[in-house]
Amino acid sequence: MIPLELYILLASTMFTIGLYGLFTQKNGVKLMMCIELLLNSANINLVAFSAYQPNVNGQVFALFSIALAAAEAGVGFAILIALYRLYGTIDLDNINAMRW
Amino acid sequence: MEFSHYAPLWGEALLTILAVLVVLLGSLMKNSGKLMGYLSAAGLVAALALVASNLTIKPTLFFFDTISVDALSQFFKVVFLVVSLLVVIASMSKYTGKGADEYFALLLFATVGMMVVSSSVDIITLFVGFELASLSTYALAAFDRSRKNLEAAMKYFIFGSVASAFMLFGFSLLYGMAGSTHLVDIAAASLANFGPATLVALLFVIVGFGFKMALVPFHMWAPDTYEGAPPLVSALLAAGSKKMGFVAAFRVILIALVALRMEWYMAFAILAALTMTLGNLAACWQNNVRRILAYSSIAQAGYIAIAFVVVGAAYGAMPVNVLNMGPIRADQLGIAGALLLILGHALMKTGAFIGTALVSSNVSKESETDPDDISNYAGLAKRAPITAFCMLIFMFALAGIPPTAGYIGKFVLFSSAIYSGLVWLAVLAILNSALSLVYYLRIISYMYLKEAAGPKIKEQKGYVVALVLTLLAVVWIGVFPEAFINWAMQAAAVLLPQ
Amino acid sequence: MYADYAYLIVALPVLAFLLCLFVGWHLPRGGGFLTVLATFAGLILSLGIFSEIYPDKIIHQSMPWFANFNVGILIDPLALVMLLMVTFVVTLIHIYANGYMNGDPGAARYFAEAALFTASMLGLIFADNLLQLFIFWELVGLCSYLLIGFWYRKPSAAAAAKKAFLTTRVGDVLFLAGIILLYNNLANLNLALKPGEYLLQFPVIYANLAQIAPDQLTLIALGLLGGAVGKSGQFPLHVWLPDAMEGPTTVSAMIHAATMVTAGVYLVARMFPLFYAAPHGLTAVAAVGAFTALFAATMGLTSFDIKRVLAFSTVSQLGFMMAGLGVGAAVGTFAVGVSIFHLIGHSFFKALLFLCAGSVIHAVNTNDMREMGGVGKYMKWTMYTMLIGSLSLAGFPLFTGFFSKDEIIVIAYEYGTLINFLPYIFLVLAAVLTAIYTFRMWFSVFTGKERSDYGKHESPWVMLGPLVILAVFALGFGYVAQEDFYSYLDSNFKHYDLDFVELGVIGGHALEEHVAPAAEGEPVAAKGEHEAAAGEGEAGGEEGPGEPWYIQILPIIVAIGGILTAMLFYWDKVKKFDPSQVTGDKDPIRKLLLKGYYQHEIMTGWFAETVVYGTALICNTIDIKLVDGWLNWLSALVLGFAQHVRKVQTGIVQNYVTALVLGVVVLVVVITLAKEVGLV
Amino acid sequence: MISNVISLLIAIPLLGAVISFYAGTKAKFVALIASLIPLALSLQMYMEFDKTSKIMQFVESYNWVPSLGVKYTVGIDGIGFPLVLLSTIVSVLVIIYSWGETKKPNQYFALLLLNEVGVLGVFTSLDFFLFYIFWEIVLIPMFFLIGSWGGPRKDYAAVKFFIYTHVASLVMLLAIFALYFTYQMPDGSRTFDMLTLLAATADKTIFPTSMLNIIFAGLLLGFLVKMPAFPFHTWLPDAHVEAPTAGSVVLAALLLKMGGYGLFRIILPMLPHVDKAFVTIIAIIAVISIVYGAFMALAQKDIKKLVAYSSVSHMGFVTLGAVAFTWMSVTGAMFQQFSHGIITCVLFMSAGTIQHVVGTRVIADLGGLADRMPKFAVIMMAGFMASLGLPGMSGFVAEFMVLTGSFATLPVYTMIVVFLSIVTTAAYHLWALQKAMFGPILKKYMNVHEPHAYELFSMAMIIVLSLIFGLQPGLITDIMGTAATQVMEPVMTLTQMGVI
Repeated sequence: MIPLELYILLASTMFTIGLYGLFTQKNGVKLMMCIELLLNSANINLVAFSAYQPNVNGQVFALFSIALAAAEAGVGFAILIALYRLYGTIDLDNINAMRW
Repeated sequence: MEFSHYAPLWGEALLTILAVLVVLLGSLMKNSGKLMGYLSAAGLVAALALVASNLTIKPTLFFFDTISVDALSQFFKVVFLVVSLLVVIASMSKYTGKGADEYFALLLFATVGMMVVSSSVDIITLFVGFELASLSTYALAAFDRSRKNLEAAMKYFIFGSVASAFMLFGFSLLYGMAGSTHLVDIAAASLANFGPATLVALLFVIVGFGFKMALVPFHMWAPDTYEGAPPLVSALLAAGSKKMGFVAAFRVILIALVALRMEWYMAFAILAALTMTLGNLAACWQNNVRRILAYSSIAQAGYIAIAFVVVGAAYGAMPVNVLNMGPIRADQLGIAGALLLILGHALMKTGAFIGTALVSSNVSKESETDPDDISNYAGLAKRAPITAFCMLIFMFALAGIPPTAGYIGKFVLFSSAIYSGLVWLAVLAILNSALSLVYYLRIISYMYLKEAAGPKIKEQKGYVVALVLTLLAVVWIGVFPEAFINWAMQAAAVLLPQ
Repeated sequence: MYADYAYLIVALPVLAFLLCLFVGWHLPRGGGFLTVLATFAGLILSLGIFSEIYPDKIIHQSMPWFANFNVGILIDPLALVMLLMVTFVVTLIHIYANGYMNGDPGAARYFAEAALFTASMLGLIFADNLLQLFIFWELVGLCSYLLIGFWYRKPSAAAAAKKAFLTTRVGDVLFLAGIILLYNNLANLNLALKPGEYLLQFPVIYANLAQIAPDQLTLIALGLLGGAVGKSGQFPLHVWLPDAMEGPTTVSAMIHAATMVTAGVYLVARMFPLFYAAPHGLTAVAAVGAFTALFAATMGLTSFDIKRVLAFSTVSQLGFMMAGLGVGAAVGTFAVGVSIFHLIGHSFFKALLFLCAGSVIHAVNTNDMREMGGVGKYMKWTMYTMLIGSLSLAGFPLFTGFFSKDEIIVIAYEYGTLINFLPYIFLVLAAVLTAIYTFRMWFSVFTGKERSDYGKHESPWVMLGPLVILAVFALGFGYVAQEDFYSYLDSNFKHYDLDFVELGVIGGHALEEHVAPAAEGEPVAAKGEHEAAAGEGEAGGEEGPGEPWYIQILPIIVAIGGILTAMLFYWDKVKKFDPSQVTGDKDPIRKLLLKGYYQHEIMTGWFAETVVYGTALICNTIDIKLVDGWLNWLSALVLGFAQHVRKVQTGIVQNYVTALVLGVVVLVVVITLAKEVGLV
Repeated sequence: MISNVISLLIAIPLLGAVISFYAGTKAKFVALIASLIPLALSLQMYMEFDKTSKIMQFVESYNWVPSLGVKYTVGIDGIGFPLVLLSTIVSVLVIIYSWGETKKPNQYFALLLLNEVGVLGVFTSLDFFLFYIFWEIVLIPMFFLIGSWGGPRKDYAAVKFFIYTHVASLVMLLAIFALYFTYQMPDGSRTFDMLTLLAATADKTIFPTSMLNIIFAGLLLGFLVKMPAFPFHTWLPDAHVEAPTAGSVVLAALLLKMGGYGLFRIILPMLPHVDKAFVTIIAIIAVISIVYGAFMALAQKDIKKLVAYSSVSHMGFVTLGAVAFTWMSVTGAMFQQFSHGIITCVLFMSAGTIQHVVGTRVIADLGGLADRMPKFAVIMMAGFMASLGLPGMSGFVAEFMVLTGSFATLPVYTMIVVFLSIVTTAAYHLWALQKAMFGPILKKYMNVHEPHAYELFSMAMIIVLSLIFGLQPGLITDIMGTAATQVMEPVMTLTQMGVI
């Protein structure tokens, strides 16, 4: 069976990719996707761990977090749409009226 | 397992039901804003009563030991409920028309989320509650859909999601290490086998909570959001969800990650020092009052974070008789101080933000200047005497001038720092609170020493009631701290191995 | 029974002061009569006391004040004669002032201040402890400030007042230092004081002098001398005296004749035992006195302002008195009698002279002698009374001044034979000059032709009356009173528990090895007589010193010679020389004298305005730049830093996330490093 | 004998403040009454006060925050009582002096009364917690007095005053913590009780010298800044120059005394147990303050600033006398507190009167005012004379006692003071007096007139007081003498005194 390290490696890679995306991307939607990457990397961890544990808490946890991620995406997109309505763009670099 | 067994949780239950009810009713009946307001206010009062009914309850566990009702949770629940109540009261004179139901419902959900966090001893429930609170507040931050609102909400959302993602990742590592999601098990495991993964987990968790607590450098969202969100929501964020971060951090870091004491001692020493200094420095130059308050609450978070350092430093110190109530340790004193400051700060900040809400709501819509600009506060003493006076007291309280809640909190907290030998930190904190006077006095002198900048302001009932209540609470705690200190002590005891 | 009311001597003038101050405005002549009455009552009381305690009793009353100080009244011969003199002369001056100040809008204020002045002086005289003496001493200073600045609208007057106060204050500082030293020295003795005894009481001081370390005694003596120098306008603190002429002439009369300036001499006389016991104490006194006597006389020669001439003569005469006390090193307490006798006599004829001058000025409306001349034709009374005064001042035989000054010169000679001749030489020269400038003044005022047209009338009787009375005393007092006076005052210190021989040993006046340092260049020949003199040191003068005849008559020659010289220069009838032949205007010495040895330039111009005020300005700069500066600098630094800190908040959310991650990284690094180093 | 008299003393002005805040234009009457009652009370206390006993009198003690060992304990002895008297007297006179205040009179008088509350609290509280609260409360009314009635640079001055002194008191607070946590009551509990803690500092086993030094330094800083002593004095001139007259008076007459009070109550009992170097340090600070203050005053152009620096100089005598630590010097220093408190009032009032009668305070622009306002001139001159230490006025007695007493232990410093400060002091007083009052009246001032009767009255009252205490110092020095002997002895706790 696949050793745990590989899962963790995968998860960490995903996490890193997500972070990289967060640093580099301007587009709101892409940022949302990066965030999803982060969350799901965590989910992979959870599931993988729980596979090596007697209990299933990890998978339960993963289910919860998936649901929450969905809700979060909902809220996020709502905000982005509203933004788009007002600003006509979702390029987040231009949205920095409040600073310093 | 009969119904009354869950009595300690009726508060949460009530609010959840109420929230749903509010949404339903709101969608059924037109312009029911006022009613919703009264409903949620009543619900909060009831919940407060329920929580208060067993204030210093012995720790009792529910739902497969994932929820623990104890003095600590009750303390924070009271804080959250009081804050929400004040916000609701204030909101009742602002959100009356369409959409009010959603507003109040979200507010109630957020409250429930915080309450859940405050009493969860299992990382799953903790995460769920955390997200519940966050999601509702994301929505609230955008509620008025003005440009600023949306920018604020956007930043808050992105930063928050990232942070919670970090936290989740950290949790996953913890689970992997411990094989359990119960904090106690995690504590045991981390004491047993201690790997670098645990350190990563710790830091990721700190990121998650630090985001809520707005510790530098996880604070970046806070100024923008507090400035941009609807003022009353800012109140909720600064006073409520920020404190949620603290309670979560207390439970997870102090209990679960006790093995990494030295690490988080280091981490929080740095974070606390950074936070209070940068917060105060940045606040000096702001012209937007809400931004000033935002930075000030960042600084306050820095003070509160001292508690972690104190605990780390005084960990395992032999029980010595610090106070005249049985053997109590410096770390307990520290946490108690933090709790007092949390309570005080929750009140002061709620009050202050409600005050800004009142002022900005009276700035004519077509005026070019930013409604929260400090110039709108010139001569407030004449234009809105009650508000000005309350704000005055809140400013002095935040600056830690006796006899106010803010003073008592700082008093106990800093004294604990001295007691556990962290003189450098105490000195830094004190220099900071001196520095903070620069901007507090600036606001005060605008309100009281400048000539009036505009016509008299109409002080709506809701705002005034909320302000005065807060004022009374702040002063009351300052003058008769005894009860609160004892309470905080008991709450703190929960976190520490007896 | 008079003794029980002694306090009234001070209380009544104070009352008069209050009355004049508050209701004087509504009274005729500003209520001057109140002041006169108060002082006169003082005179009566003093006479009564005199009749009670003469010749061999003293009065001592005392009550506790605060901490361990007391207030009290001590009337011994020394104080008594002073009381009599002051009350008498001041009464006359006040009477005169009623005429002189008539019609001045500030008359009430004048009499109030004058009354307070009198009160302070009297209080100073019969104080029974040094602190009380100092307090009244200061009050005298205050009153002189008020009176000199009486015409405060005149900037020069205001300035003169300030100068007087500050200059005397310099002396007072030394005085205070002396008191502090003395107090602490006495306190360190841990004396067992009887109830009613206090450390600073004169009897206590006298009784315990011997136990104080000699060097301490010298310091104390110098301190007290400093005070005396300040008040009595001795060199170098005499600068305020000539300026003090800004006040009304009556004020000058009071300050110069009866009250203020004599305080210094009185202090030295009062503390004579201490000076006697202090090594070099009296030497210093003698040096200061003798030098001042000559120094001031030279300035008196050249001044054209009639009042300034008198002022300088006062300084010079005070120099005589000081020297008289100073030479007490040789003749013991006898010197006190001599010097105080001169003080009394001087107060008579100097008051007389001032009042005459006032009378002249009153008529002529100028102080400048160059604009007078021939005044005698119109002011017979003034002329002749002033002549008496001048003769007395010049020391013409059988006038008061002759007896007193002559005696000082004689004992100065005695001092010379034993210790050092310098004082004697200085004093003799001073005597010559005194005679010259006195008659220079008299001649150029009353004789010759009128050099300007001025009010030609005699002064009213209310002014002349006092002149006549004073003239009588200036004429006769010395001849009548000398012997009794000496013996009476010589008995002064017998009332206290004192042993002058012992003190002399401490002070080094009795034995050669002690004398040697005290007497620079002492003639070897004198050694023989030395023990003798030291032996009779205590009871110096009873049977009169036995000097050779030429010493005895030298003063007479000096006086008459001086007067003749003045005649030849200034009396048109017998004029032989013209002053300008002797010294041209270009003459540097003349210039130096006219400029008063550039005292003003040095003291005020250089010291006060440059050194002191300069220091102040430097302090000010330091305060602004440094003491306060670092604060502003710090705040600027912090706030400037804050400016940069807030720039971190770029407003772009991605950067925020970056910051977050960076934060994590930093934490990881720091913590791991810390663990490596073993910090945690 | 009224029970709880001290609490009444503190409560009545507080009540008065609230009432007069709502009394509108009637405020001044309220304020006058609310300040007269405490005066009456304190005089009553003076009658009942036992001048010879060394124990705390009129003590009240209630539990306040038992869990922290905080008590509401107030009481007075010879150290505190004269200052209580001073506060009540000065408050009344200040209120009378500012009778004509027209700008927001209700707030003005309310703040004055609040000030009285604060200082009375400081002078009477025997519990560090309480003490600190009052200590801080005082800042607030003064901040507003300066800030809203002040001159052109009022904002700067107010903020500087607030922050500067606040930092100092925070340092003091840290030191208090250290005391608090180091000492345990016999039953293991902690206490903020002032006398108990001070008594404990004598115990080397509890407070090793090394530690006590630090605590001592912290407390000392707090007090020296309030005094203020060189080099912490720079907040004072700014505050004074900008503050309204009444503000300056209260500031100089009462607030500065808090620092001195701290010296006597807290510093001196610890002095014997700390490093001896402190004596030298404090003495040097004192001497510099005296001399430097005098020279600074000499350099000032603004008469009010001159007076401000004279305060620095005069308060230096308090420090000197205190640190010299002989019976006479300490008594003298206490008396200097009292007398300076009285005298400085008339100085600042004169400056204020000149300001609003003539319109400028720049000495160079003044001249010949005595011509137009003789009564005022007399009073002002009397005040200045009192301030330069003229015998017969209270100032002389105080300074004489300080100098005479200090010489025993600090001869050199004392002599430096004597020689450098006395003449300088006289110089700047007389110089200002001459420039402002004497000489020919300037054209532009031909139509100035005497100030209002109430101003003259309050100033005259002060002169009278200064005379009374100058001629009969025993009235108050007896009390202080007892206090001084008591300061020399080890501290007695309230329980040892048998008061509670």
